[in-house]
Amino acid sequence: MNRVLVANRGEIALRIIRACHEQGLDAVAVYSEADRLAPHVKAADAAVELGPSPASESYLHVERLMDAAARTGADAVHPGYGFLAEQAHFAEAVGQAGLVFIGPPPAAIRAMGEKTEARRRMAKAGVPIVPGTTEAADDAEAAVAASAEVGYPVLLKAAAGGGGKGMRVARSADEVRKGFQQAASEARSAFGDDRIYVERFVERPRHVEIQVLADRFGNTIHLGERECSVQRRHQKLIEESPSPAVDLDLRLRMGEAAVKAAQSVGYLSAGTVEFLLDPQGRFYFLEMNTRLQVEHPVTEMVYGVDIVREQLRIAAGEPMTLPGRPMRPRGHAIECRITSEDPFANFLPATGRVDYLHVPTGPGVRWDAGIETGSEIGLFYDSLLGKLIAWGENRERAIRRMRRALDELIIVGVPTSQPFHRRVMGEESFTSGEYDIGYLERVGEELLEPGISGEELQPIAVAAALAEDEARAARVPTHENGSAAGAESAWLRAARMGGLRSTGRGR
Amino acid sequence: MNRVLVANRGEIALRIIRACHEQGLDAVAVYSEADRLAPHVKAADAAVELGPSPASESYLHVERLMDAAARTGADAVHPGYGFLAEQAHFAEAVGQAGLVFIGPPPAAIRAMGEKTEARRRMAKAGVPIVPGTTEAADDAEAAVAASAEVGYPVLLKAAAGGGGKGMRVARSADEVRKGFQQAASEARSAFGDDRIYVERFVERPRHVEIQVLADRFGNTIHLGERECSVQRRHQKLIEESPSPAVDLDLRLRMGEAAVKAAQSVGYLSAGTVEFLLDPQGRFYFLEMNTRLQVEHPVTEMVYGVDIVREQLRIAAGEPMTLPGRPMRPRGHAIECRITSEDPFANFLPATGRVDYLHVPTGPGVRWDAGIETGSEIGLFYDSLLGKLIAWGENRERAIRRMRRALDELIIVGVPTSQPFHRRVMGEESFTSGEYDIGYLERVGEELLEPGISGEELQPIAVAAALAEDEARAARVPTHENGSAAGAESAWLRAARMGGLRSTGRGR
Amino acid sequence: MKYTVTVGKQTVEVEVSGDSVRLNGEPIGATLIGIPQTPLKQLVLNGRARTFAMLRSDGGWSVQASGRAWLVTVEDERTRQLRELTGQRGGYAAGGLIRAPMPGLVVRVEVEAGQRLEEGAGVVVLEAMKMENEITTSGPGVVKAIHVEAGQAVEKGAPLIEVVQPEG
Amino acid sequence: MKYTVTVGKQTVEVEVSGDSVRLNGEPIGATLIGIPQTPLKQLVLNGRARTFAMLRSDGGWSVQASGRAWLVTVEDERTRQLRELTGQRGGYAAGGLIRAPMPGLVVRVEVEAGQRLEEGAGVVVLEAMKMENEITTSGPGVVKAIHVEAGQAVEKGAPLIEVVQPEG
Repeated sequence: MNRVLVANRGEIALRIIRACHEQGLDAVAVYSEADRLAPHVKAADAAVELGPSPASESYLHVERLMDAAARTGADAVHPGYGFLAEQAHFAEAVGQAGLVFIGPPPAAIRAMGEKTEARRRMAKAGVPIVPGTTEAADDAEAAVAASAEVGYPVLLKAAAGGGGKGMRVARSADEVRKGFQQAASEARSAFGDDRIYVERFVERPRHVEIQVLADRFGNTIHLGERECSVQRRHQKLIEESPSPAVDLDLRLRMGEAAVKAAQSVGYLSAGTVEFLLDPQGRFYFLEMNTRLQVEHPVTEMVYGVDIVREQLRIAAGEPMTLPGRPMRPRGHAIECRITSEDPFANFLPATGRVDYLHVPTGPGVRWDAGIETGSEIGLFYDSLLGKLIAWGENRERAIRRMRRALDELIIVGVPTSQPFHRRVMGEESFTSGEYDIGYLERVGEELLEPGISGEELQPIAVAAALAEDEARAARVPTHENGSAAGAESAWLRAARMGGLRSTGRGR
Repeated sequence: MNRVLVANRGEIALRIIRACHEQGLDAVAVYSEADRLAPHVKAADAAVELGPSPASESYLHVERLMDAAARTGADAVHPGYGFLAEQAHFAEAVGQAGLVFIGPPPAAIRAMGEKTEARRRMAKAGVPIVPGTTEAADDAEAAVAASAEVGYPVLLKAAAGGGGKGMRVARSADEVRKGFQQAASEARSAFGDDRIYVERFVERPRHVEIQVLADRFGNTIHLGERECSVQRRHQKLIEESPSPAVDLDLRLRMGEAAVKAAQSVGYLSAGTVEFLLDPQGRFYFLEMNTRLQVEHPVTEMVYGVDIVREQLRIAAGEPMTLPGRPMRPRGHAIECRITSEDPFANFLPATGRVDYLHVPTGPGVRWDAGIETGSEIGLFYDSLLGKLIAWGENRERAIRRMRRALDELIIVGVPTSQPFHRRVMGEESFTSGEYDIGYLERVGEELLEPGISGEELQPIAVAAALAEDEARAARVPTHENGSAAGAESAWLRAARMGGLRSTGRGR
Repeated sequence: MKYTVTVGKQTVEVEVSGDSVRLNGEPIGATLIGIPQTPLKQLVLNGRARTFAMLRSDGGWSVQASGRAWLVTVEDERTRQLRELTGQRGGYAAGGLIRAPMPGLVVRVEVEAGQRLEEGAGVVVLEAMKMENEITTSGPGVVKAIHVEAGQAVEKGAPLIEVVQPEG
Repeated sequence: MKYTVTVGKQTVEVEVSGDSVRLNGEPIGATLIGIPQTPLKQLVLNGRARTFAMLRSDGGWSVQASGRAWLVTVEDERTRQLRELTGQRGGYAAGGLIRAPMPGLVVRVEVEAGQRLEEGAGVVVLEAMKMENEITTSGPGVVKAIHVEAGQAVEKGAPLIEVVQPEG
């Protein structure tokens, strides 16, 4: 294995290219028209343009990817996350072309990808699962019947789903009927598969997941848990490791269950077993993500491990470098996902150009991002701009460090979730660790109070007055920066979103 | 202790301000006229302008510093490194004003600051020292006589010195005479004290130093060693932890000696005991730096400790949070000092403005810097722009990571030592770990071959031709960036330095 | 010059003459310096430095602080008096027109012309970045006009549905 | 257009016509795109992307790669022929004049007018950033003129000492 094609974009493509270089491997980037100037393209040893910007014509286009690999002499393919990462047929295509797929075997992807089948298997393997149907519901009325049997509240879930797409909670038959249509429609457009199944909705659970790694030498290990309960519409926003709700004993039990789950499907490479953890400390298998996870850095920071490089070693047929015995986490790490969404306008996706970027640095701070000054933010792909990760000797120190890192971050040109994260880091139920999956629903509104605070008002007003005064005195445009005209439009749109908020808001 | 005045500038001021914020303390910045827009000013909760740019009228001006502390209600002072950090009279002035000095007691500073006195004390305390004079030499001839007694080669050292200033190696009586004048003159201008003493020069030694921490509860511990043998004129350029030459047994013995040294002067807070380590594994006390060290981050990364926060705790009268038993380093960390010096012009100091800065990010990379886009680089202070630190699971991985981090770093507007570091990271005696204090002297010339390589030539030539062609087609200036005219001058000066090199070069 | 500065619903008076600055009549120490090669300016206000990204816009400034951009209007007395006379204001007409808050694809129109709506009723489902977003009303009303249909791609700010006050 | 491109002592020919580019006669794939709001440009050369900081200067470009700035001259055939006729070249007169390689304070002048010097002899000690730097000759010579004295502050490029060929 000498040359790895990275079949992805954004921060994760850059993450994998860096790991290749650190492992002494060449990296081949692929890119769509929209990504010509993207950081992952600049970082790679070779770069191939796949096609137009829509993912279906670029990052999801198996044939073009395989062609790019052949043309550049790549002998392995890393799928990253999203796009084709959990498509067994892609893993197969890679294998059939004689290349190494850096991930689990297609059979393991398939076994875990079909959610009802996965739950059946896990139940058989002795991994605890949430009660629910083992077959997809034929239609809304079948879902209503199943819900009555499983017991309300229920969760409607796409069979092919993941990442929160095609999921709805329902507390009554009516809600099941409405949610079923929405979930099915989303599932159809996202996965081309609208099968929906029903399971018991666990109240006030935490989302806690276990990182596993398995090599070809029979070693399957876990690297403890990640707490991912700060979510919005099942999309994770903040993750941390360790979880404030998991002690050593629970970590070992959950870790064992996760290892069992992985072994039961013949797993290889890195994967994540997601659990719901209830307030009584009971945990239920949710699903297994058969790929690298967005939030893998928090685990890396507390365990001192490079998960992507372990993936590369495992794919090359080498044993992993980690000991078989359970490792001990050191300190605490938190990740905030910085997305191009405006938290004060219901997290609506925004577009623009990054006209200036100031990255937080210093001790214990990690920034994994797919943007730089000059990057265009469009709507073709997901809204993740970058991940800000802070490590500290303990949770309190990690939170304080994240605060100052968020205070240092400057992204000019597109609204982002940055101010949301800054507020969470000062919010009492988060800082105390007493939160669950309903966190955002309970505190979101108060947290995202859109008005300006008295403390902020005066400096901002004084700055504007001084700038105006200077501009009038000079009678010339005051921006230092030559092409500010272009910048202005994108940025003003953001500043003006308040106007739009008064007429319509998303839900 | 609620509000800390940071009596310093540049990266270390920012480092300390960040630690204050992470510790829940307010931070007060001070700045000279030249530093009005410096990052440490922006980061602080309050900022006081001290005076004009020369250090004597700002960062070295005790009265103005004490006044700034009084005006802002600071109750503690952190001196950083350099400037007043090792001036006992400053520590005393802080104490007399009723404020906490975040560092060792004045008596400890004094005991270690006078180098001959320190060696006498260490010999008495049972810490191994290099043979040499115990009194300063009256004049050049006295130094010649002393040298004959100690045995050539000898090292001439300023009594008040540190950081390589006022130091000369001499291999003959003639060299002693010449070096004595230079060393005395440098010492006089740097420290106002031209006393010079003579000691045996240990051949092919490594510079290995031990980090110590001591609190008011009788705990004095060490955090292993740092290898600092890549030096130029006694200025450290690259540091790493652990040292490739130190095994567990040697680490414990050196650590014990360092703890003994610290205890013998009643040490408190963070300090560093520097040793020469010879090829046979014998080590000799060199000096103790009674302050935070530039290279402290490599220790922080392998021990998972925040040394500055421990200093804050100790100063506040709290016990440190570290265990008494020797801690075990995890992985390997390397630091490259990025200075405004042109390695291809004999490391001559350069000036300019940072017109663009792209910071390396991603896993295991730390950037502690005092510059940002827009920063002016002058000649008033030392040439350290920032420190790039890479951590890896082992030394090989740390080196590979440092390579890719150096490849990512872009500083436009002033020549820096970046390309020097990039070459060292690929140089065989460094990568094998087989190097000592003579490293740069031996490999420097070959390493810094100034011509362009065939590999680099073609892309650069093609880029220039395409840019020229586009510029001619457009018949307008091609830079995207409005105020490039100002940028041009500073930057072209750098590109043109080759012209000056042919007429004169520093030594 | 004396300026009336407005951020959202809040207003302060800032008077600038030479180096002396007054905030709501009180003298303050304040300087503003642009940072070269960036859209940033550093404000030092009463001995504390802060960094804002600032861009000029019609009648004011867009000021970004801690990741959030505020539209700040700065008016001198003459402009303010003029505006008060003509009754114009820099705000953004809300009216009964519901616009697309982001670019996207119309998945469903959930209302018909003439339909009576409660506050918060869903009117259009818009898909963006693979997520469905339901656009809702901000008050009760009656659907007057529908400007889009399912399958149509819309720009941000495009009119979707017009709602009028219910009669009674 | 055909360009002669010179970096240091090395020269290559680059021919650009529309989208087609030749390097020393061989066709290559090459595109250059500026990155907005930065002095950077991205070159894609034969399927590999590289980032350079580029600024135009008289008769060429300053191209910074991996932390090092190169002065690159780009000449078309007409300019090159003209230069060859007149014998001018973009280089920097070395002559016998030793200039200050950085701004600093003259600590000592170590030579006298008329003094004979070996190659590498120290002539002036300059202090900058608290470090003493000895300026040395790049060849043997005789001191013709001294332009500075101890205690004097000098700018970068200021003439320090003039050295001429030794006679014999």
